[in-house]
Parts: sequence; C-alpha cells; structure tokens
Amino acid sequence: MNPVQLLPVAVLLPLGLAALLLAIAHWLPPRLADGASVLASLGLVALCGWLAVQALHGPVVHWFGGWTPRVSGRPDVVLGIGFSADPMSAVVAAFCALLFALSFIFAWGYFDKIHAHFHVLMLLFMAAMIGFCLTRDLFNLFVWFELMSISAFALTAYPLGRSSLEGALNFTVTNALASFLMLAGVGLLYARTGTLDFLTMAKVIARIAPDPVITGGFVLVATALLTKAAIVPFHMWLADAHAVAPTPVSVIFSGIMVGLGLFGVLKLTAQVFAADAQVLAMVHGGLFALGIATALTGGLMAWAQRHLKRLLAFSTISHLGVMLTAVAAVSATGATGLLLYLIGHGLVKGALFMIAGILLARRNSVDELALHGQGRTLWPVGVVMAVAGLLLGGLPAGSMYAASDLIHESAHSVALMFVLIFAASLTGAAVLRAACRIFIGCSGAPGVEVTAPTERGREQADRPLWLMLLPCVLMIAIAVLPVDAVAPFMGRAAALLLQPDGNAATAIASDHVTLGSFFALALTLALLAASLMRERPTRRFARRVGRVERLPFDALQFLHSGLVTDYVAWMAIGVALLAAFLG
Amino acid sequence: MSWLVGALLELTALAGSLVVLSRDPRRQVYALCANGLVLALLFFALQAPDVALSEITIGTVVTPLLFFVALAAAAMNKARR
Amino acid sequence: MNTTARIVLLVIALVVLAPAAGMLILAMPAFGHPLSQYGDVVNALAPRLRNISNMVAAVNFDIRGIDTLGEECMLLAAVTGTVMLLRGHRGEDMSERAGRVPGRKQPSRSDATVLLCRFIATVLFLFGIYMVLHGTVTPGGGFQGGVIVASSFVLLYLGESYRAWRRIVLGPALAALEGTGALAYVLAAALPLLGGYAALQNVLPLGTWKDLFSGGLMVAVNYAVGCAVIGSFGVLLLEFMEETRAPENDPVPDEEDE
Amino acid sequence: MSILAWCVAAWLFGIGVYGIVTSRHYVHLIGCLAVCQSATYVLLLGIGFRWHAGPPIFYDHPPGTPAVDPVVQALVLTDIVVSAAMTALLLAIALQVHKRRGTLDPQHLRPFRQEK
Repeated sequence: MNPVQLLPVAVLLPLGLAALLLAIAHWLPPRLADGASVLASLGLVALCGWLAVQALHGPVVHWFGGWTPRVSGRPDVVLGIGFSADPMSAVVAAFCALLFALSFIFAWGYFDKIHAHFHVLMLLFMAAMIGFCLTRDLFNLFVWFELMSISAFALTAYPLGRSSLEGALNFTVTNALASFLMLAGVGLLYARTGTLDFLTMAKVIARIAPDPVITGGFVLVATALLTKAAIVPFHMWLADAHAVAPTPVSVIFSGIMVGLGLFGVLKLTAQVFAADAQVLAMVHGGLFALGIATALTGGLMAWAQRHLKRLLAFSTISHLGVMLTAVAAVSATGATGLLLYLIGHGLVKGALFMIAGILLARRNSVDELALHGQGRTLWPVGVVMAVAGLLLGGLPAGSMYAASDLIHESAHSVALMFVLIFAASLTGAAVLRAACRIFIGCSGAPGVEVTAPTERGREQADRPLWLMLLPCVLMIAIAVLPVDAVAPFMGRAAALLLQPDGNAATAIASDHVTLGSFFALALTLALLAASLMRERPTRRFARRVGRVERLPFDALQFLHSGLVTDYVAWMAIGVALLAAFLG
Repeated sequence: MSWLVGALLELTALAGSLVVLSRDPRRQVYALCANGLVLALLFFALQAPDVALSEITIGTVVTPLLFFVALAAAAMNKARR
Repeated sequence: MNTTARIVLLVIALVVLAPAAGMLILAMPAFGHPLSQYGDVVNALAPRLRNISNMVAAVNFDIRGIDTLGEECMLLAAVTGTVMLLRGHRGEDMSERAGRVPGRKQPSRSDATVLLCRFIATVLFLFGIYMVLHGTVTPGGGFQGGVIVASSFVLLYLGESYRAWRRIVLGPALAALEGTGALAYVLAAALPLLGGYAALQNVLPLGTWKDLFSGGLMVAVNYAVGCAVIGSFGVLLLEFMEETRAPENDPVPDEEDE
Repeated sequence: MSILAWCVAAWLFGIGVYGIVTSRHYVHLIGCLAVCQSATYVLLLGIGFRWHAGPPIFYDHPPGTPAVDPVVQALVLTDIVVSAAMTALLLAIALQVHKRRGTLDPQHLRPFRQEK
C-alpha cells in the first residue's frame, strides 16, 4: 500500500459518503447512516494514524491532478494543490476522526427525525477538519475552514429551540465575518508572493520580509483563525454556540474544532512566516498576551456560571488561552505541549459535554442549582465527571498534565505561569462544584453564579444509559493513561512540524511527580472547598465583601451581552489590538 | 478604458453604502439588486466574464428573491400572531 | 451596550486601524500591474496541456479541482442546513395553496402573464443547460448554468398555480440530483487513484481545442457540478417558497416563554 | 487610480461592519454581511487585473494574447455561488427566530437570559 495514494482518501471518503447519504436520503433505512458514519470515522482514525507513522521519515505529499511543482517549469510557481501529511498534522487529523467516531456512537438513535441530514453535515464537517489539517495550500486551507464553519452553523441550529437559533445566528455572523477577513488575507498574501503553496510562499517571504502587505495578510488570516479559536476579544460567540448546540456537536466543537484554529496559527507561523521577524515578534508578544487574557477571562466566567454547558464552554475558552501561550512560543517544546494539550483537553471536555448530554436526556436540565442532588441515582456519571474535573484542575496524570508542564516551561515568568495555573484551577473547581451539587447534593450558598443566565432544555431520552456512558468512560480512560509510551513520537512529530527536515525532538519528562506538581490540584480543591462551604452572608460586613466580590464578575457578565452587534464591535477592537501589537 | 474601471469602482462603493444605509429591509432588497448589477458590470470591466455571469444570476436574481421570500414569510408570521 | 457605545468602540478601532490600513494600501502592488506569475503560467500552459479554451474552467475543474470540490460541499452543507431548518417543525407534508399577507393586493394572472412565463421559463431553462454544456469552452459553466436552470423553475411558480409548481418540481428528486452530482465529483477524484494516478488526474482523452468536449475529465466534472448546483438551488428555492404557503394547522411551537 | 480599488474594498468592508453594528433588523444585517463579502471580491479581482489584457478565455483570440489572472477569478466565482447558499442559511435561521420571538431586532435577541 502506498501512503501517497491513500492520502486523498482521508478527505474523499467522508465527502463521498456524505454525498451518497444525501442522494439516497429519501429512501434510506434508519440506522444505516449511523453505522456507516461510525465505520467511516473509525477507518479514518486508522488511516490518519498510519499516515502519521509513515510520515516520520519525511512528509507524505500528494499533488491533486498530478500538478506537481515541476509542471510549471518555474521555481516560484506551483500550479496545483498539494496535501502534505507531516506526523503532527496526521495525528491531529486522526484525533478529529476519533472524536467523531465517539460522538457518532453517543448520538446513536438520537437523530431519527430527519433523513440522515445530521450525518451528512457531520461527515462534511469531519472531512473539512481533516482537509484543514492536511493541506499545504493557503486557499485550500480557506476552503476547508469555510466548509467547517458552514456545517457547524447548520449543526448548531439543529435543535431549533429559541436559544440554539439565536446562538447559531451569533455564531454565523461572527464567523462569516472572520472568513471574509481570511479570504482578504489570502488575497493580500497572494498579491505579494504570487503563490498559494505554503513552502513556496515561505521562500518568497524569506526574501522580501518585512513587508506591510505580508504582515497585513498574516493579521487578517490570524484574526480569522483566532476567531474560530475563540481568543479574547473574538471569543464571545463560543459560549452561545457551544452551550446550545446538540450535545454530540458540542463535543466536536469544544473537543477539537476550536483547537484546530490554534493549530492553524501554529502551522502557518512555523511553515510560512518563520522568516518574517515582524510577524514572529507579534506572535511571541501579542498572541502570548492575548492567551493570558483569554485564560483568565474564560476561567472567571466559567466560575460564574450555573448552566453546565455554558460553564463548560467558558472553560474551553480558558484552556484555549493556555494553549495559545504554547503556540506563541513557536518552539518544539511549545508545539509538543499544544499537541498533547489539544488531545488531553479534547478528550476531557468531550466527555464532560457528553455528561451534560446525559443529564439533559435524563433530567431535562443542566442547571447545577436546579438539579441539586438529583443526580444521586446516576452516580457512575458523577464519578466520571469528578475525574474529568480533577483532570481539568491539574491532576498529575495523563496527557493534559504532561502538556501543561511543557506549556508552563515556555511561559515568560513565574507570575504568568501562576495565572495560567489559576485559570485552569478555576475551571476545574467550577466543574467539581457542579458535580458535587448535582451528584452528591452538597450545598454551600450559591455565590456569583446565582445570577448567571440559564434555561431548561431536553434531549431525546430513550437511549440506554450504557451507550451514552461508554464513550465518556473511554475518553477519560485514554486521557488518564500515562503518556510515556507515545511521548517520544509526539515530541518528534512536533519537532517535524517546525523543521520538516530536522532531527530534533522534544524530550518529555513525565515521571517526576514531585510535591510541586500537586500545586495546581491543591489550588483547585481549595477553590472547591471555598465555594461549597460558603454560607449565606448575614452580617453587614460579609454582605459588603460579597458585593465587592461580585463586581468584576458582573462587569464580565455585562460585557458578554449575547448581542451579536456587540460581538462585531469587539471584533473590530480585536483587529485593532493585533495591529497595535505591530507598533 | 481606465476611466470606466474607475467610475465603476466608485459606483460600487456608492451602491454598497446604499445597501447599508437603506434601513428599511424591503427597500434594502432593491438596493441589493442594484448592488449586484453594479458589481457584475465592474467584473465585466475587470475582464472577468465568468464571475460577472455568476454575480448577475446570484446577486440580482437569487439573493433578492430569497430576501423577498424571507420578508414575506416574516410578514405572514406576524399576521398570524 | 447601546448603539452609541458600540460606535465609540468602532471609532477607537478605526483610529488605530486607519494608519495601518493606509500603510498597507500604499505598499500594495499597483492596480493593473500584478506581481503574480501564477495566472500567466496557467494561461500559457493550460491550452496546450489540456486543449481547453476557458482558463477559469481549467483552474476550477482541473488545476485547483479539489478547491471546487470543497466549495461544492459547502453548497451541500448550506442547503442541507437550510432544508433541515425550514422543515424542522413544518414537517415533510406539502401544501397545495399559497399563503398571502393580509392587506396586500393579489392581482390575478392574465393569460399574457402565463404565456410569457411559460415562454421565458423554457428559454431560461434551455439557456442554463446550454451554459452548463459549454462551460469548458466559453464563459459560464456548471455553477452559473445550474443557478439559471434552477431559477427558471421559479417562473413556473409565477406563471402557473402554486399547485402546478408543487406537482412539477419534486423535492426528493432534486435532492437526489444534488447528492448524485456531488458523488460524481468525488468519484471523478477517487477513480484515478485506483489506476495508480493522482486524485483528479485528467485521464480521459482531451478532445480538440474549442470543441464542446474538450478538456477530458473537466467535462465530466463540469456536468457533475451542474447537476449538483441545479439540485441544490432547486431544493433551496423550493423550501423557501414553501415558507410562504398557506397556514393550515401550523405547528409552530410558541416556546416556553412570552 | 493605482490605489482606488484597494480603497474601495476597504471602504466596503468598513461600511458593512458599521451597518452590522448599528443594525436594527436581521434581514438588514444579512444584507450588510453581503456588502462586506463584496469587498473581498473587489479586492481579489483587483489583484488579478492587468491593464490592456483580455479575459482569460481563448475562444476569440488565440492563446498567448495577454490575459488577466484566471486564478483569482476561479476563487471568486465559486465563492459567489456558495455565498448565496450561505445567505439562505442565515435567512432560514432568522425566519425560525422570528417564528419563535416575533422580532428580528438583533438588539433584542440573545441566546440566554437571566433567570429571575
């Protein structure tokens, strides 16, 4: 079997299956779409994983239509579009497919009503993600980015409830604007470099940088990717969209879609703009600052939520901030950290959204205050949720922990490292708080979260519990596995993304669990204890303290107004910020 | 030729501004129609007949039609309420 | 935030961005003097290598064919999403009567209108098909022609009764056409792989220059796109028109609130 | 003249964003989005344009005559068709929102509300 010949199959298989399902949708027996989708995504996991291993000795490159760079007869002109699988890209693609497989299993029998439309959209969504990982052509990257967006818009609105429609509108308007910016950015880069191929463009940029058009193009493309990755101040759509999408879709959104935005930023910076000092300076400084701000904002907002899916959405924002600091380093260490964090966080967050889905199906709500103690009979779910919360909060095990070690290494100072740990602890503690309230019935007077927005919801309930719990347990199990076995491969893969012909590899030392590695976990548990032992303020002084404590949260809630017009104004400010970072 | 391209570019800017500034959605649809037509002319002038054809079918026929249908459906909803 | 606050934000952004944008605009290659050689190489090579006269079609369907497959799938996704949204609560059933907005006049159709609509619809339909067929030779192609064919269906609605339109234009058939077109494109990409070629490799005979069937695989891909676009836009217009049907026992859920 | 096209593109995008931010009707907002999108088309086609060159279709004139860049045209062409479908998607969502809320004012639509 020739890896070069099999590379395009990774995209053509899901696209073809989607088209086939659509063509015969009207006559399709139920369940067939479910089965075919699960099988296809499992096949893609195997294919992309295999490609990752094959690519260790050099990227696997496929030129569509046989238009190799040689056809043009000129050095800087590449006519065709190439797919290039380096190990890291292929691993990310395989992870996408894995999440889809698990999510299809979770959704088994969920979507009977409308002919296979859900499966068509999900398969297109998956193909877009895999294409996004594997392409080496800038406009082709835009195409997959846009396909990803469009299928995501439609999937968000799927439940047709009031909130999901309005969330989908916010999501669509902001992300459509982002994709226009990306198209403009691609245009600028094409105008200046005359090519769309990553490596050729990198060569031209090395020759002419620094150049205002190149930098402008990067800013526009990065804005689009950061919008998808929900980085402050482009992040506001995420909490609306992720909280209202059907659960199997939220799993994909939070698990990998947003992370792909960051992966895109890293890949472009490393492979295209590596020789542009101006761009690199902006990434090191500006994006790092945005990452810190995002981590903190997301953490605080997650802490102040009571609607579990909204809480998880803000926690995703926070962890994206942490990942962005790894991207900003543009180093092999940072890239390894990003890869491991992406996988670890994706698994944990996917499992948590599935738990929220189980609660929606069984208890018709995900409001931690309304569900007080109602989860006692669902205790296995509670156990999984507790482990997931601990992992978010820094339990020293599994890939997320190994990754945060690497990410903290590339933080600029101890203080900033502490901010990152604090933000992650806030999200972990918020999840644990919800778990304690729902599944044990622990109380503690509610704090800032009591005024947070919320609503009731419901999802199809006639699915067996084990079927919904199985993928969650699987994901958590993979997330807590020690990374020693795959660590050398991951380190090498990350190094190859930055230097395709290099020999370097990041060493991951995960065996030294010292007292210091429990710091994050201790902080998480302290926050949890503080929130569960809180008492209703009776004395005047306590009430005044409470009011002061609320202030920053109220300000943040006010800014996250839910109005798309506000979001667009903030996006304009964000682009201005990026421009200001350039000086 | 160059004056034609310049004039059409300015007309495009004007037509786009009109779309934004016509706040009444029904009137905006006509502005959108005009915008599509101007864009198509500009694309012809920029030597892009393929793009102009697709802009003319989409921009002046399909999109305005969708807008009109959407507005009519919304009006019918309102009447039903 | 209110509108004033948002405009203040916009102004701040503008103040920061204006100098940056100015610098960028001044550094752009001058209008009408492109730096890129990509297009020139395509213009020089494609007629020779592929016997094709429409370079845009060459780029769309051959050189950057996988892009177009992606765009095609975007169309699929957007249309599937729209159908799902509109049908969601309305269900699959179809209505026989058109609805109307109260208070708006509805002039009855004169014979001349009906005749004119029938005539124009036929001409438009044929023109669209012509455009699809000649996509690789002259301006036009699957995308533009497909949209024209689909919009000729709407004239049926205008000229005939709502019932006739419903009877002639069949939703499931159009959806099948849409899916089949996309599937054909994917197969055009995948089948060369079996023969050991690259995906989308132009393995068919290329024909002669300026001929209707010039361009090899491009012809097939162009037709596939045409089918898919006719199907997509047909379904789209159908479902939108259905929104204006007469309300019978409309099950719109007034949700929990208000 | 040499920068007019870029200025027009920037203006269209800017005024589109202004329209979105101040919009009071969702259908109007979707129209403004279309204006933003047309900015990208003007930019892209402007990039490929060349003075004194013909269209990249060698039917009436033989290959070798100067022609504008077909690549950007191909990029824009498909995007226009997709944009119509995307507009349809947006309008469909807006219609469903209108059925449930009875309003299309973006400044009154927010996904979650405070529980009182």
